[in-house]
Amino acid sequence: MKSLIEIQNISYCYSQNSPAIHKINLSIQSGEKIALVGSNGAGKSTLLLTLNGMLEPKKGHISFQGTPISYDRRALRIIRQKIGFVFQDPDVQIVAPTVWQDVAFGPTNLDYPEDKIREVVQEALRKVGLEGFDKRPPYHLSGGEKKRVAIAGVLAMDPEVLILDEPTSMLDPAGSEDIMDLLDELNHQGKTIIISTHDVELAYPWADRIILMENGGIIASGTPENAFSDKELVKRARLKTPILLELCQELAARGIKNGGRLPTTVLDIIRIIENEHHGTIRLSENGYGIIHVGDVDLQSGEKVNALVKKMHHDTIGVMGSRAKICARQWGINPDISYAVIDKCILQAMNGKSSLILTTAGMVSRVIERVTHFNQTNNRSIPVQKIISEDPTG
Amino acid sequence: MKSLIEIQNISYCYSQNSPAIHKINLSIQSGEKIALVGSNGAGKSTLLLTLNGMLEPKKGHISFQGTPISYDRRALRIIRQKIGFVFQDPDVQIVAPTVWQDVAFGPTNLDYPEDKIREVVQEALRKVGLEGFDKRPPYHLSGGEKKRVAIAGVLAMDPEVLILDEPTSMLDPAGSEDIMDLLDELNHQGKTIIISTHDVELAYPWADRIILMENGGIIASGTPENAFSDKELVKRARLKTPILLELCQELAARGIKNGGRLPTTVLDIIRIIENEHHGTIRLSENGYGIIHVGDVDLQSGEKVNALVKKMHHDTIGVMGSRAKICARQWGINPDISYAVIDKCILQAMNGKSSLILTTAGMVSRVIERVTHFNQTNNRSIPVQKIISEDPTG
Amino acid sequence: MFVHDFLEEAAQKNALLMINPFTKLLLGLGSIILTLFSPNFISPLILTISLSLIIIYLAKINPLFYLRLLTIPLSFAILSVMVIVLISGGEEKIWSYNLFSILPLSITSESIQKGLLVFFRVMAGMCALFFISLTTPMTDLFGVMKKFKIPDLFIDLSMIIYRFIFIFMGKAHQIHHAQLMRLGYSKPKEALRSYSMLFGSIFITSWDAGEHFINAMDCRCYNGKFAKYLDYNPIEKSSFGYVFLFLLGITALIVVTNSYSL
Amino acid sequence: MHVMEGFLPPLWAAIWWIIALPFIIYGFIQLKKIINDNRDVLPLLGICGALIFILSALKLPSVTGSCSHPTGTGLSAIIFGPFITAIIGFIVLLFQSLFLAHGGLSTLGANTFSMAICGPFLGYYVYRALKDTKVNIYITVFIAVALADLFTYVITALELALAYPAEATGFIGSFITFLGIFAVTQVPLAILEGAVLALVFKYIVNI
Repeated sequence: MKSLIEIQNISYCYSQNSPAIHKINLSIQSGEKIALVGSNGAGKSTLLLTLNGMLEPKKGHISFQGTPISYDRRALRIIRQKIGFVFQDPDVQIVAPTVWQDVAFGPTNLDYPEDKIREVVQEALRKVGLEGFDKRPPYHLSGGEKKRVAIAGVLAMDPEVLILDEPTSMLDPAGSEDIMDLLDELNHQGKTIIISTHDVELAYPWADRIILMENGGIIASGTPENAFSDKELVKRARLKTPILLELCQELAARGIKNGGRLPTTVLDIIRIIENEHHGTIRLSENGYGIIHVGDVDLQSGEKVNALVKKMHHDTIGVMGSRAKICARQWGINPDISYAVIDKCILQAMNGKSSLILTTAGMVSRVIERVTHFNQTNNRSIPVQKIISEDPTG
Repeated sequence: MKSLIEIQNISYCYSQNSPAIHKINLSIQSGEKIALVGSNGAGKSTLLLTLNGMLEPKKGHISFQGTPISYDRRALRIIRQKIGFVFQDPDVQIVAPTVWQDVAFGPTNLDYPEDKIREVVQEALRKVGLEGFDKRPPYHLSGGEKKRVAIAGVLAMDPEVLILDEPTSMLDPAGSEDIMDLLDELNHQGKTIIISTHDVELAYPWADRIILMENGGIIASGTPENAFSDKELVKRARLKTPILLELCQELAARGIKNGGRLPTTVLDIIRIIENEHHGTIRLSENGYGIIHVGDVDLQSGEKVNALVKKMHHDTIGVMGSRAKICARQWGINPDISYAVIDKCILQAMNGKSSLILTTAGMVSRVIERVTHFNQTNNRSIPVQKIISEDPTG
Repeated sequence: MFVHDFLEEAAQKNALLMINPFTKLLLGLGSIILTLFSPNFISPLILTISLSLIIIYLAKINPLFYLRLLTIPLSFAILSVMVIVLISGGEEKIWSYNLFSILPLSITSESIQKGLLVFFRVMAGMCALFFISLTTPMTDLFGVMKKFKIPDLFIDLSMIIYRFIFIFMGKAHQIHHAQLMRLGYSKPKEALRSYSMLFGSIFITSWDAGEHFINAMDCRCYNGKFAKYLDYNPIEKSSFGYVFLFLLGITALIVVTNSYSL
Repeated sequence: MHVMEGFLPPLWAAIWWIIALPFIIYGFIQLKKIINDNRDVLPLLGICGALIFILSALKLPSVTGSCSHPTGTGLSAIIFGPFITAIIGFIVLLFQSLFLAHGGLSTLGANTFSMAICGPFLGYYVYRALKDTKVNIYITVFIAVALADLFTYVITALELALAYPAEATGFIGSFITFLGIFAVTQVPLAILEGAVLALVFKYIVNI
């Protein structure tokens, strides 16, 4: 596969003395979800800033879609349109007096005609779940909303790659999950996503690939399981081992095998322990609970509410920002809004039924994930799509 | 016990429309380690700002050491000296152009004589581990160092209570641990510590008491285990259940008992699982590893290095900021610097020996903790103090 | 343009940081005064060279960085000196022209002499200024101000401005970057809009910051006082002696070359 | 437009210092009064000073590119009055000479007089005069700021001309020459700064 961004041996230094990043090699594929993980000062932000030509490396080459980045104005315009960058502090990114004006900043600079600007701004605000916020002044928004405005401002330029520096710093757990969910959705829609973070618990379950950075260099690159399982490297990067991985390592030290794959969720740990017990853990007497999945764009509030009433679901989960908005509008109070699929599987294994509300693409993902779980674990948890509303009423 | 701070039925609102906090009752004892936990906008910061008289509640009463707070200048000065406040963003708190001048800001305004200022500043910088930083300008410091300067600036006024608003936001894991360690040390020295945070993983193992806040009110107050184990409350507060607690709940749902106390560390989970296995988990053949504890103030670098060489410790842990500095000076590279005691116990149970370096008061705490663990779990992990250096040479 | 270009940044790391600030100020201010009273370009030229050598070799300032600094005064100096050369006049005319028949321009040996003097006075003066700003951080100068009995209020205000400059500069830098990434400043009209958004945004955030700042100061019992830091290394006899000798040497040079002309 | 270190002969450097000092001192006395009434103003003034510094440290695109920076003092004069601006401007100019090598120490008096005293005074009175007329507030800000900027540059040219009068045409000839040469950068800059600050004003009012 040809890589989307190819970095060869780049170095950059701010002052004369010490390089901020040093001899970095990296190749990023289209559609990846990458997390750069490292402590403050490890060089994460510097590396990200070189990706869209904001900083020109002193040595080495960067190419995007096979062409080396050149640093003249014209070329930079194209690169910056294709690689969107969201800053850590939304306050530095949001400069216009209203949300609409701010999101329109990029498209205006791209010389879009007026009605196209309207359209892309509308669409970007819809994607981040901020419809109707057009006229609000950004100074009165919450931290999470500001972050969304910042993301919308970049989405409005329709980039192929989205870079986010510490996307969840300053956000509370609910706000962080919303943002990470949004990033998942965007990735699902085909955007390549690169984030930097020092939060290992966040990066570990989210990323396809973890790049550990320390002192201006990359010290590991691989699946989350591999990157974090080398204790020496994690220590060198001044990070913590993710709790679940640490637990798994402690279990392994006590002779409990983890069965190949390392755990990324509570579900995985439970599986390891259940495995060890060979069925000493009791199963629910009523067998497995059922998992229903509904596409919010194909349903109406009444239909879903009627279903909820009829089925007595023990758990209602929502995935994605649009689904959350619909649920709120329909007066449905979801029980879970993060790690939804895994939690519903856990529930199902305890004989409890659940309903997952989400948007088109994600429905098939839920079904895939449950089917995959059933196959690898020799289970038979039922998963069922809610049938689209009959158009004739 | 008479409470240090007594809050009765206070409310405060910034604008006419909605109160930021509403009918809060709370009583804080001397020497407590309290974490206010809630999502952004739950009213944590507002509540904290009323504690030292920065905000005057519209209704209700606050008393400190039995006397109601009065809001004239003179009384406020006394309250603010006794209740130190560390803001979330150290950039707004650090006012002076050098570290020394900034830490001396409080004492100068308290009209201390010049040599007393020198002394308290020196002492405060020593406590936070920033000796020798006197002349540095704040913009040259890392985020963690700035936070320390902010804390030192408050410590220099010798407060009885230390309030910290989101002490670890923006800090990386190593930086966060350093700060939380420092807060532990200060608490050990008798200071009452109150923090606000939305990081449940941080608050859960650290606090003596958790106060859950939501929408301007307190919805729960109790031990971390109790406050977080009510799923409904945690959901209402828009928070996550701490991973270990969630795991424990899942285990419990599968019939694995947790033996009374809920787990706060990986060690606790391991214990629960081991318990379930009734000894099916194999113990190390060489029996328990030994835990050595050394007081860095009573040791010399050579002595410790000689010991490390002789004993072949599998793990070296340091606790506290002074111990970290000493270890660095002595060229010792510690393996662990957080949750040190628990990790060493885990090591010991695997037959591996360890060395813990720390300062005076904490030595006895290590021994207590291990002894307590031995008693409650019917183990016999040996813990041994390194004998102080012979003064005659 | 931003923090990394500040001379202050280099000063915090220069090799002469530990030398007493009075000694350094004596050299810098002394050179400025001697430059001003030089009758011809010779001593300013010598000062330009020797101060540059001191900055590069003793203070260990990166030579490339220093050379880039020298270009800052250059354009102003060249433009202004050209005017002086053309209008000053004199006896020995080398070239003359009457612009628009009202503005007589001429180049004379006297005017060249004068132009050279002004040019090197600017260069030497700037080198002396560079010496002060590259070796003596502002934080030390606050202490010196206190010693010279400059009113506390003035020093306090200066210290607050100093502190805020670095906070806002960081912010301004990031906002500017963020705007560039969304293709701001790409056309003159857009640039105007981008600039006003940048300034407006800094203005709003700084007003906000001001409020927090006052709160934070109140939390530490602010009573109108700032701590003054007065500890730096004592004046060393040797370094003070060298500075004294250097200035004495330049004075002698001025006296000796007093009557020299091109 | 800053006069560089070493450019003014000692006599003129001293004269401008002597002229600027009374303004600075009177500004300082006013400052002290304000602070005694309300000590919370000090940080606000600090912020204002830092803003002026940053405004003038950002390079606006200009024809010749060098040493063309907006002065930023116009806005401060409108908000705090001209005397307070004199003292803040003085500190900012000191920092500019030390941090950015714009200006100098011996020429600090001259620079203070042109940038922190003359410009702000004119801007302030223009603003006061137009404020209560029917002129649109943004246009008022634009005119006040642009005129303050232009006046600063005229005074600077005056300072240069007084120090280096022309042989044939005397002070006037030299003044016109300096005025003409620096007009290339300073006139567009004044208009630009006026426009930007008027927009900033609009921006702030909108929030």
